[in-house]
Amino acid sequence: MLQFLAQATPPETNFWQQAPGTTGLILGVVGAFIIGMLLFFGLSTIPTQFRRYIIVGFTFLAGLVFVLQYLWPRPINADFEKELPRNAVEGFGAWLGVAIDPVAKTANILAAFLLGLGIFSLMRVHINKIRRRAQDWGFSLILIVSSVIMAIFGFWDWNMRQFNDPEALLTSQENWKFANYVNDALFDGMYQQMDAAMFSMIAFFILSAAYRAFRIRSVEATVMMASALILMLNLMGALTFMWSGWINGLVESTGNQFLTNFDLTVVAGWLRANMQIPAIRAIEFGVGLGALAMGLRLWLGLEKGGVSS
Amino acid sequence: MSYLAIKLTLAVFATFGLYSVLYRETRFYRFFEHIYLGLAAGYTLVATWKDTLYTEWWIKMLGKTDVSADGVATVASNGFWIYSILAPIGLMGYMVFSKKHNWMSKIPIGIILGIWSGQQLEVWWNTYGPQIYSSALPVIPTTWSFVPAQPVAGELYASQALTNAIFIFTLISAFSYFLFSFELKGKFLTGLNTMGRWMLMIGFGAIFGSTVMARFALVIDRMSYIWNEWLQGAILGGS
Amino acid sequence: MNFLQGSQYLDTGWFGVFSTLLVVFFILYNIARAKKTGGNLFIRRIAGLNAIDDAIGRATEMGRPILMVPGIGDLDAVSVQAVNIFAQVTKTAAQFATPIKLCCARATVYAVAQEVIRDVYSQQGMSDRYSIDSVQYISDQQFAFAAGVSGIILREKVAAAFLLGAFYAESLIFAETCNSIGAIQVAGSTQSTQTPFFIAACDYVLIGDEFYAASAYLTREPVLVGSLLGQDWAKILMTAYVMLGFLIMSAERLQPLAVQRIDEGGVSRMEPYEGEAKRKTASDTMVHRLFNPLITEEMNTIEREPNPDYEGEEEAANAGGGA
Amino acid sequence: MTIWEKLQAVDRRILYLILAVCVSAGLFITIEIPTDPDPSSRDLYQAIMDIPEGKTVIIQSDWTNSTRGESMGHFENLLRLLMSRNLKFVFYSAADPIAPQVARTTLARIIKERKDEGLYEYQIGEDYIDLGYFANAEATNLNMGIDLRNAWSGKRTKKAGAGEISIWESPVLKDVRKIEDAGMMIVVTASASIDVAVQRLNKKVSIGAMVTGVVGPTVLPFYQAKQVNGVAVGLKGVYDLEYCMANGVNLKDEDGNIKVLNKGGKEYPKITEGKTLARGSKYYGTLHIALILLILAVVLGNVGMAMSRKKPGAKRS
Repeated sequence: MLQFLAQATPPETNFWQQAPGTTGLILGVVGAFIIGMLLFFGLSTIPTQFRRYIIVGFTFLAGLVFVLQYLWPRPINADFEKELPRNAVEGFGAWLGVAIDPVAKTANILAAFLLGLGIFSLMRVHINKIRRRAQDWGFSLILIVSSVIMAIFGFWDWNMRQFNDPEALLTSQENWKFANYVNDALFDGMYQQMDAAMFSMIAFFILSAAYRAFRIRSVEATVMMASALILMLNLMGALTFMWSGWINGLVESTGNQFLTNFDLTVVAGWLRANMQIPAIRAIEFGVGLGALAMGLRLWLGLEKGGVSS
Repeated sequence: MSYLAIKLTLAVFATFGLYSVLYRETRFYRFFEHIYLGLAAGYTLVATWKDTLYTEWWIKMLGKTDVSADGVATVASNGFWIYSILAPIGLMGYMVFSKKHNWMSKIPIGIILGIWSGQQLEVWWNTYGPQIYSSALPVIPTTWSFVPAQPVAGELYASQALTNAIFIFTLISAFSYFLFSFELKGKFLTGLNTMGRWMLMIGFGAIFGSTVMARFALVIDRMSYIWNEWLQGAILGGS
Repeated sequence: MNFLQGSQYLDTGWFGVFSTLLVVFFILYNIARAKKTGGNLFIRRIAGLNAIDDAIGRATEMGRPILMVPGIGDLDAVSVQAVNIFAQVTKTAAQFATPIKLCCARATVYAVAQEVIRDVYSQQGMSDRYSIDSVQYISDQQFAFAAGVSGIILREKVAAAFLLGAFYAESLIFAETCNSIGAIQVAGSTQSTQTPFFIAACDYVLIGDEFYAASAYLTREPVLVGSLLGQDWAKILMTAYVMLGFLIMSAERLQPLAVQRIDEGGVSRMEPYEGEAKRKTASDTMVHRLFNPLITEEMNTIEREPNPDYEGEEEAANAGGGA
Repeated sequence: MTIWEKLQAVDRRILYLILAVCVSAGLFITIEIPTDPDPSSRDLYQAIMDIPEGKTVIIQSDWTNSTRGESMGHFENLLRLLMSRNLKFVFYSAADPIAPQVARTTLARIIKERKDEGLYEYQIGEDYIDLGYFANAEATNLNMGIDLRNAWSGKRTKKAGAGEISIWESPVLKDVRKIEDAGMMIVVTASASIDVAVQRLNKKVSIGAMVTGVVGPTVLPFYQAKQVNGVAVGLKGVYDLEYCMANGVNLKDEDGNIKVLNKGGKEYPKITEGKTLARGSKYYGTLHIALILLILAVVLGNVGMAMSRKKPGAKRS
């Protein structure tokens, strides 16, 4: 049992971990797939009143591993690769330590499988537009064509690099073939740059939003504007430098050390450390509890609406 | 024109295409928007296969054999065959479009949410425990002077104590704003709540102020890309 | 308990586990209590949520669609919560036959949303008003998603926008684009760094965990209301920790240093201090020990049998076995 | 409409145009700007300078082209700093599959830059290792804390003259068994991946952060709670670090002035080989222009509001 989900370092194998290409492994893969399909069809016959329990059961089991991992006593600084556990408690703790990884990755793998659902939805919307010759159907066509081209050249490029390039020649541009050029032009030349363009557009929006919102209308708007202005002034290194030169001059001429506290960097740092940090912390405390409570409700199947209705 | 110049030119056109929405939503923008969405969809497919499904699932399931330059094959990792059960479970998600069996899509969803939920217990204290501790600041000064140039370890100076007190006040007053199920009555509590909102606003202003830099950095970099890398480097540079 | 000897709650010490379990108890206990009483508890006014009906009303008058975006986070509590709130919005919108658009950035969230929205329409007995395209997947990629949603906002001229969930940098793109066509916005991000942008550009903003309180506020379901009360208890607990912490810390820092904490090479010990008289520093206090448990030398060295299967460097194994 | 009312309602597109023109113009003016580095950036410089000789540094590089403006400057500075100290490093990404490629391109550029300056050329497998991308930051960082060898098991690296070898045989990682053996872990990120690293690893290894201005505020609580030993935030952080590299900390220049002061702290040398003032210096001046424009816009809006309110019977908006 304890070998389940655990790593067997090759050439060693165990029941759960078989060497690549062996009959044992292929039987396992096919067998597990068939079991999965049986589960699939078996579940589709389940009567309505039991469905909820099945969903809640799956959710609970998936979360249980992590809860146990946190609550199970684990010895400090033990290295169970080199040492044997002294007793069953340690043994189980050691198993949890290695089992956590494959279970955690399951979430990613399942989410990746579900991606097709999204792509299907996207394609459906646009293919329908083209079929109905709806307004702007030409743009839908552009979308579909560009996604297909990107996918083809993306896979082509990946395939060349992954399987047909043992010496990694393709890392330098001199050895590129047609597919690599197209992939690079589409991905690095277009896609990534459009990403950066869209992101940088926020700078324009920040200007118009600040212009509109930062007016002295209420106490709240005013204090927000004031603290934003102080922080923005502090971003200007040239200004902070001149300011601190002036403050230092004052300190020298008056001999009052307290004045150094009015250095712009000091004021901005103080504002951040004693206003921004605790304010964020207060929000995060609340949000953290919200997430914990929601997590508990989801894990135990207590959420009525949404997922486990 | 070199390949680099072509690539940069494409990039600059795409940038202008998206920027045009700042003026108005036109067919020019729509054209680039749909290319962008298409490329993103195609790329997501490729990336999901090569970065998640292939490396985290396919290779883990079937194992990996390395062949060295002189043709000796060694097993790099074993095949973990049980992972193949994930394919049918993933398939259940697609039942969302079925009128009769749509409930089955909740099984993979439930597993993903279960895994997320299970981690929250540990995450909670690991994140907030140290933050609670670092909020437990001393407020009673040990000496009534300002912080000297060479502070003595263990001494708490008056100005630092005052700052600590302000920190704690900000934290608690802002936190009191998030009490939902208690009716705050009386001058002190409602006052605390109002102060809490003001403190939050000061904090938000500070976040706004410090984020501005990040946003401007991006637009500066984009302009540098257009003028320095494309115009100066690729077009006028004559490469 | 001999078999537990030397076994420790690793990083956190007992205090962390105790506090976590206490909070879990608060939440579960209050849920149980609220289930009994029916959840008739006070919840303070949340302005952003009262605006939902106005926003839907406006969209209905103008005959334009309502936009809902659950952020770009992966499928987790935030996305589920956002979809739960949107279910409430959709319920009202369905009654007025106002068209909705729910744009998702994750296929997993899309699956949940599709399921929930269809349920809402069928529970209202208005399955004919439901269109499978009301819920759309746009893109997994953050800014492609932003570009796509901006396009939808501008082309469909949405009258009301609900931006609730995990928003990151794209928050301002949505908010300003909506503002430019005069759409009414109700927004909230669990990312505290994005809240200021929503405040600057949107009409109504949910701050912090007002977002989590929303479904309890809107539905008054006993489980949610109970959980909210439990969270409030936990907030009081955290406030108490901070208050006690700073009081005890203040008192302790006045005391002279007698026993000093020394952290070296991953282990710590308390050692009598016999130098020049000085006061305790933060790390010598009891409060510090509570949050940063002492991991002593003996906890750290436990003799175990070497693993016969271990095939690492032999030297290391030998050295370990000989020690 | 009076002029004051107009000032309150300038068309957003005019603002956008002014910003684009000003920023473009700013890029063609280069001046060196004196500054006061933030304590958090200075602490990061000090922490990196304090890494013992011969220790390996772990870099988690979680940025892509979309935050090039800030993160590329951070990453370039980090590489120049580590290379000038001859420290070996591994890098990987746990946030974005594209991130390793961007890091690789930048690294290749810095190696070439140093080669052109006649400095030591870093070699893959010998001085650094490229681990690529790990899906699921949560699990990756958790496993790195529990068992580094297991978390990175099966990873191989190219090495000149030796073909592909296991990463554990390379000089970079041969003395690293668990994460505690690393000199420091530095997360260059544009996302919340730093939160995960801190939650999972801060008790085991000294963590430094180089983050964008947006992520900055969320990291500062970690810095204040000493869970992170130094943070360079945004473009100012890029320039701060360049400034520290060029001037040292508490170090007197020829005129006896200390440009970067850390009251009561140790003296840290400046970097004498390779570039110090680079991308950060170029962008920082332009930032000043953009900020002045923003502040001006806010001030004009308020002046307009105040003046039109004074007029009796003026409409309020």
